[in-house]
Amino acid sequence: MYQEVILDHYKNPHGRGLRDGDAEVHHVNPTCGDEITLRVKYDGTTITDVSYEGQGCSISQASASVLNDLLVGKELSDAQKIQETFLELMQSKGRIEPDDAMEDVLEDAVAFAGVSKYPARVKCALLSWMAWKDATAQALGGADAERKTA
Amino acid sequence: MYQEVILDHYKNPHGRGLRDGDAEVHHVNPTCGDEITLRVKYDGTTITDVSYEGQGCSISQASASVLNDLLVGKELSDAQKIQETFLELMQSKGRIEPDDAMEDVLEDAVAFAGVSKYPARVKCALLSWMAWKDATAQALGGADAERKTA
Amino acid sequence: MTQLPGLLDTEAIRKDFPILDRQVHDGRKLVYLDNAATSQKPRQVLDALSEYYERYNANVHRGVHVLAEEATALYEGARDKVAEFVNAPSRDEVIFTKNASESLNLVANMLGWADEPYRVDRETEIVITEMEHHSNIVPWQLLAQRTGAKLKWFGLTDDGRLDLSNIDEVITEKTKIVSFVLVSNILGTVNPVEAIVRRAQEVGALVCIDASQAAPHMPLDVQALQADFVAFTGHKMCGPTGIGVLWGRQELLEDLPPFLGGGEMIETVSMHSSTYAPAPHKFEAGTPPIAQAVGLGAAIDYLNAIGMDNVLAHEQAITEYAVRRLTEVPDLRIIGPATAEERGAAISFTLGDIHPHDVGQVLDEQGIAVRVGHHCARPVCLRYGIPATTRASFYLYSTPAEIDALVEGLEHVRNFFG
Amino acid sequence: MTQLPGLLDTEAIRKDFPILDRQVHDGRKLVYLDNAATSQKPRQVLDALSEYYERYNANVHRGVHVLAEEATALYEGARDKVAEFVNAPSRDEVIFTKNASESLNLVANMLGWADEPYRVDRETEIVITEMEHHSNIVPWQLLAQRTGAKLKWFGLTDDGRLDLSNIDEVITEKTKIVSFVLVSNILGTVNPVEAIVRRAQEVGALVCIDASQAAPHMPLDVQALQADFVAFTGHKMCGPTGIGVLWGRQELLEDLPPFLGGGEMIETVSMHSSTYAPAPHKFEAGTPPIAQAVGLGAAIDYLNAIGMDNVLAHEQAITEYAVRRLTEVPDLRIIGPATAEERGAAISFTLGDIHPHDVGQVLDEQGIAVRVGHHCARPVCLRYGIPATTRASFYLYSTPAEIDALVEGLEHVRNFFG
Ligand SMILES: Cc1ncc(COP(=O)(O)O)c(C=O)c1O
Ligand SMILES: Cc1ncc(COP(=O)(O)O)c(C=O)c1O
Repeated sequence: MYQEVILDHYKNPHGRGLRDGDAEVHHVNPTCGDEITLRVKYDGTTITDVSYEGQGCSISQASASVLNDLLVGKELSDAQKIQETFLELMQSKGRIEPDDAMEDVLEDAVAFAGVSKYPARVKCALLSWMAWKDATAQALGGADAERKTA
Repeated sequence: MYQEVILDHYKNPHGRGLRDGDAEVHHVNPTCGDEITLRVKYDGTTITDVSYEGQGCSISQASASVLNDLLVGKELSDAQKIQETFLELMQSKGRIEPDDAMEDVLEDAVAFAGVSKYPARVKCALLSWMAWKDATAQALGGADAERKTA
Repeated sequence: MTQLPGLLDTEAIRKDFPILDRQVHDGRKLVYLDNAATSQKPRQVLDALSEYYERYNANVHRGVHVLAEEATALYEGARDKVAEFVNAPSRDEVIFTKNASESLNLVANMLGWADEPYRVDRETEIVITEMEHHSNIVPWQLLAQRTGAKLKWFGLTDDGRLDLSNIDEVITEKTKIVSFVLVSNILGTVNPVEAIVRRAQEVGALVCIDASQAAPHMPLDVQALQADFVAFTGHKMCGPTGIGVLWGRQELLEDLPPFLGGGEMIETVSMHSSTYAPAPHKFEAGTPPIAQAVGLGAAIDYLNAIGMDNVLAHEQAITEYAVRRLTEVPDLRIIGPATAEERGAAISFTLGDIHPHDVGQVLDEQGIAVRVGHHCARPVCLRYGIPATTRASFYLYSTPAEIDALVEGLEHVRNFFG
Repeated sequence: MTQLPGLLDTEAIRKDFPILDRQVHDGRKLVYLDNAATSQKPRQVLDALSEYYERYNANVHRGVHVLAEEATALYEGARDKVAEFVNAPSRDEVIFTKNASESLNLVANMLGWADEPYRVDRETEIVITEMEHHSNIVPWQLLAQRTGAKLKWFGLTDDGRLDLSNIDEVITEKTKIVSFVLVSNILGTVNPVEAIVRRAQEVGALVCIDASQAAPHMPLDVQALQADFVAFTGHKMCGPTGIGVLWGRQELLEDLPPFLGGGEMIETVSMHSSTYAPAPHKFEAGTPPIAQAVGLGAAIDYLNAIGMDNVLAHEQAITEYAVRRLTEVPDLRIIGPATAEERGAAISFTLGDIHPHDVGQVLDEQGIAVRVGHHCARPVCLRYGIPATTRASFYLYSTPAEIDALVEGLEHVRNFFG
């Protein structure tokens, strides 16, 4: 499950650190204590920055770094599609073998396919993505702004 | 376990019916609903009567009949010895094979030896004996007069 | 051999149950007619237990090692099987307990500690029936004592059915919860759920159904029942001892407070306060009965392979035959419905004035296992003015020949004490 | 192979545990170091379970047929074994529950519903410690919330021991109950029972001891402990899941009210009121975990045959070796006592800033099963400012070679994330 790509992102996280943003959320994974504080900055519906600080396992840290890579600069609707595809992959219990189409969408994030076989770790991989979704809802004014990652 | 002697006492109980007494108790066996109302009559420390009414299985009914046979006319101290011997036999889990000495004390009551192998039935056999002990304590003024058969 | 329409292939089925080969009292074949107390277990369930312990055993949840992942998958897989078995809308509505009694106590305690609108307190009423198992009486008596709520109940008709004639006085606007048995373990009566649920819904009361004697014997559909809680127990349905189930409606489980506190049921704990995991985990404190859940899952697989409709048809045929044959025994009085309509596979009776203990003991000497006593439903004995009953109860492996043996055995009992 | 004084013949013992032969991740030998979460089960226990179900299975108590008598004798025989194992003055002081969590909740609820002098209410205080398992925290938090009592606790020293310096302020005349762990499942600390019990007795408080991590690993003598209640759990001591024990002093069990209501725990029931059976039955509502009690009895036979003194000596040798070897691993910090004195066979540690999840996962890939997380003792992690730990925990079948494998595995983890 520890693909080279994941280890690289873990050791050299992209975009780490808290910068100016439109909304900030703090999410924790109560079963293992992983934590993330994440801010989003929008220009209209374009994501201009996702900045974050956190502690946790390599999976949760690398996942935040990949998220930053993938989402910054994207239109909200594209980002949502990426997020949904990643969620689908992570909930697949190892049953999805990413194809080219999926790789086009997820890029480095396909490396997490192996993690989906480990139910205890799926939440780690999703932590930053859930935080991003939540922060976006707050920034742009949406529904479930209050929800924590269960 | 159903010795002829037991069946005889069940079908033709000795001394059944409530007569005049110095004390009356009512005991129930909550696990099976066996009940007995029992009175004792003393002349000093001589048992002049044990009368009873009740409902229950053949074992509890026959045991009351045997008790009446054995105890009426006895001195309290002799009766207590009989009661203790019977208790010992019933708690033996089938491990006591009554010898002549025991038979001298218990007479017909040795027929209950087989019952001691059946934990669920031991309480039936003891119901009237516990009631007698309790009634005696009340009649002659003793300790645990209030206790019910557990 | 007696052939009845609807019978299962008991010859094949009995091969799955090692204990049914047992001989008792020096070579008598065991005739096991005490299924309402507990059922026997098929090889398939015993194998699932052994396999669990020999290959997968680990504590569940939170583990990152192989065994922990596998044990968790097996345990949660058992929850899926139970959810499907009772047609639950969501697997998260299935709570594992240690037995039906704990399930029923769980409901009573949730309501005792709940906030409005669920809270049971001195202004409110609890409704049960006179034919409940002690496990569906005592928890409500305790709750009533401890909260000041009033406990009310439906009485029984002479032929062993619920007397619902005064339903509007029994279930009122003050009623918070109506808890009743789907199939009585002593009378065999199958109760009219719909009439009770309709009235409960009218007044906004919750409904809890004790399905301990239903789940083993007939298809169970919690959505069709329209109840809020349904409780049952594993050991009566081919499963191991030590496992019970409470199904509850999701929004209720979300709103209601926890009962037992401890590991596994928390979200986060500090010395000052704790928050709780979502249901079902909120109600499963401590290491759950893991192997037992897995065993129950295997029991459900076993029952599904036969088909619950077929189990029901078999038992109806057996029960009808048993009612017919027992009615022929002189001095025998059935306590409960005297026909096979709307009744389950447990038949209680008295035999003249021979005490049930004696009936049971003499049957036992012939290898026939029945239960005698008040069957944890003493108010029923009080209602019918009897100290106890003898109860024969059947399951998917029961045969007409066993009924015949029972009837012969009863003749012997009559001669013996005659 | 490393030879240490006091080691058991693990080669022979391991043959009794089928799962220890298992291979994981394509042919890696399983190194099971998650014994504080749950132990593995010897063949003897699995055989006892199968034999119970294949020959004796019936519901216990009240039955007059052979199987019911035999099942009852086996179940009650298991109670005798437990009573002897913990040196209980009376077998009637042994209550079977489903796990240690239920045992602890039982104590909390008995005290919440008790009359004076036991009653916990807003005038009174409850004392626990900062190193408790959630199962010995949450029940008391719930009790405190529901009664208004004040919850207090002992803190921890930097080296992982109880800070009893303020014992006279923590345990006061208002204290009704002091509940604490004998051996911590996260720190491994063995706590000084005597000092705490002495102070509790001074103020007339009851004492409840959570012996979940003690009963499996050392001789346990409830009389020597001088506690009022002792709780432990079967699955950590070679027994099945689904069975726990609460030992309680007889006069307390007589005086205190029941918790769960239902079948088996009653003396007599009418619709209007019920009376309760004497202890232990008063606290055992419903069909008990019969097979699981029998299995626990077999586990106790197994442990007794080896001898609890010998189990203790083995684990002390293993723990000493493990502490020594682990201390050699760079960046490894033991959370808890850093020596083998007064500590049990569970060792928690951190490894640089590599997250425990990653440590556990990479060890797992090598076949080594450890537990990672807060081990249901989150306040300990808060106290030491860490999100989680990695925990290796040993049992009577653990070998020095397994410690060596762990240490090698940790080297690999360091290189992997280095
Ligand atoms: C110290 C301690 N107390 C209580 C428990 C709870 O035991 P169970 O989960 O079996 O209820 C555990 C184990 O998880 C423990 O280690
Ligand atoms: C109708 C009914 N309810 C509840 C129970 C209690 O089940 P358990 O003893 O498994 O808790 C039983 C069985 O004993 C029962 O027959």
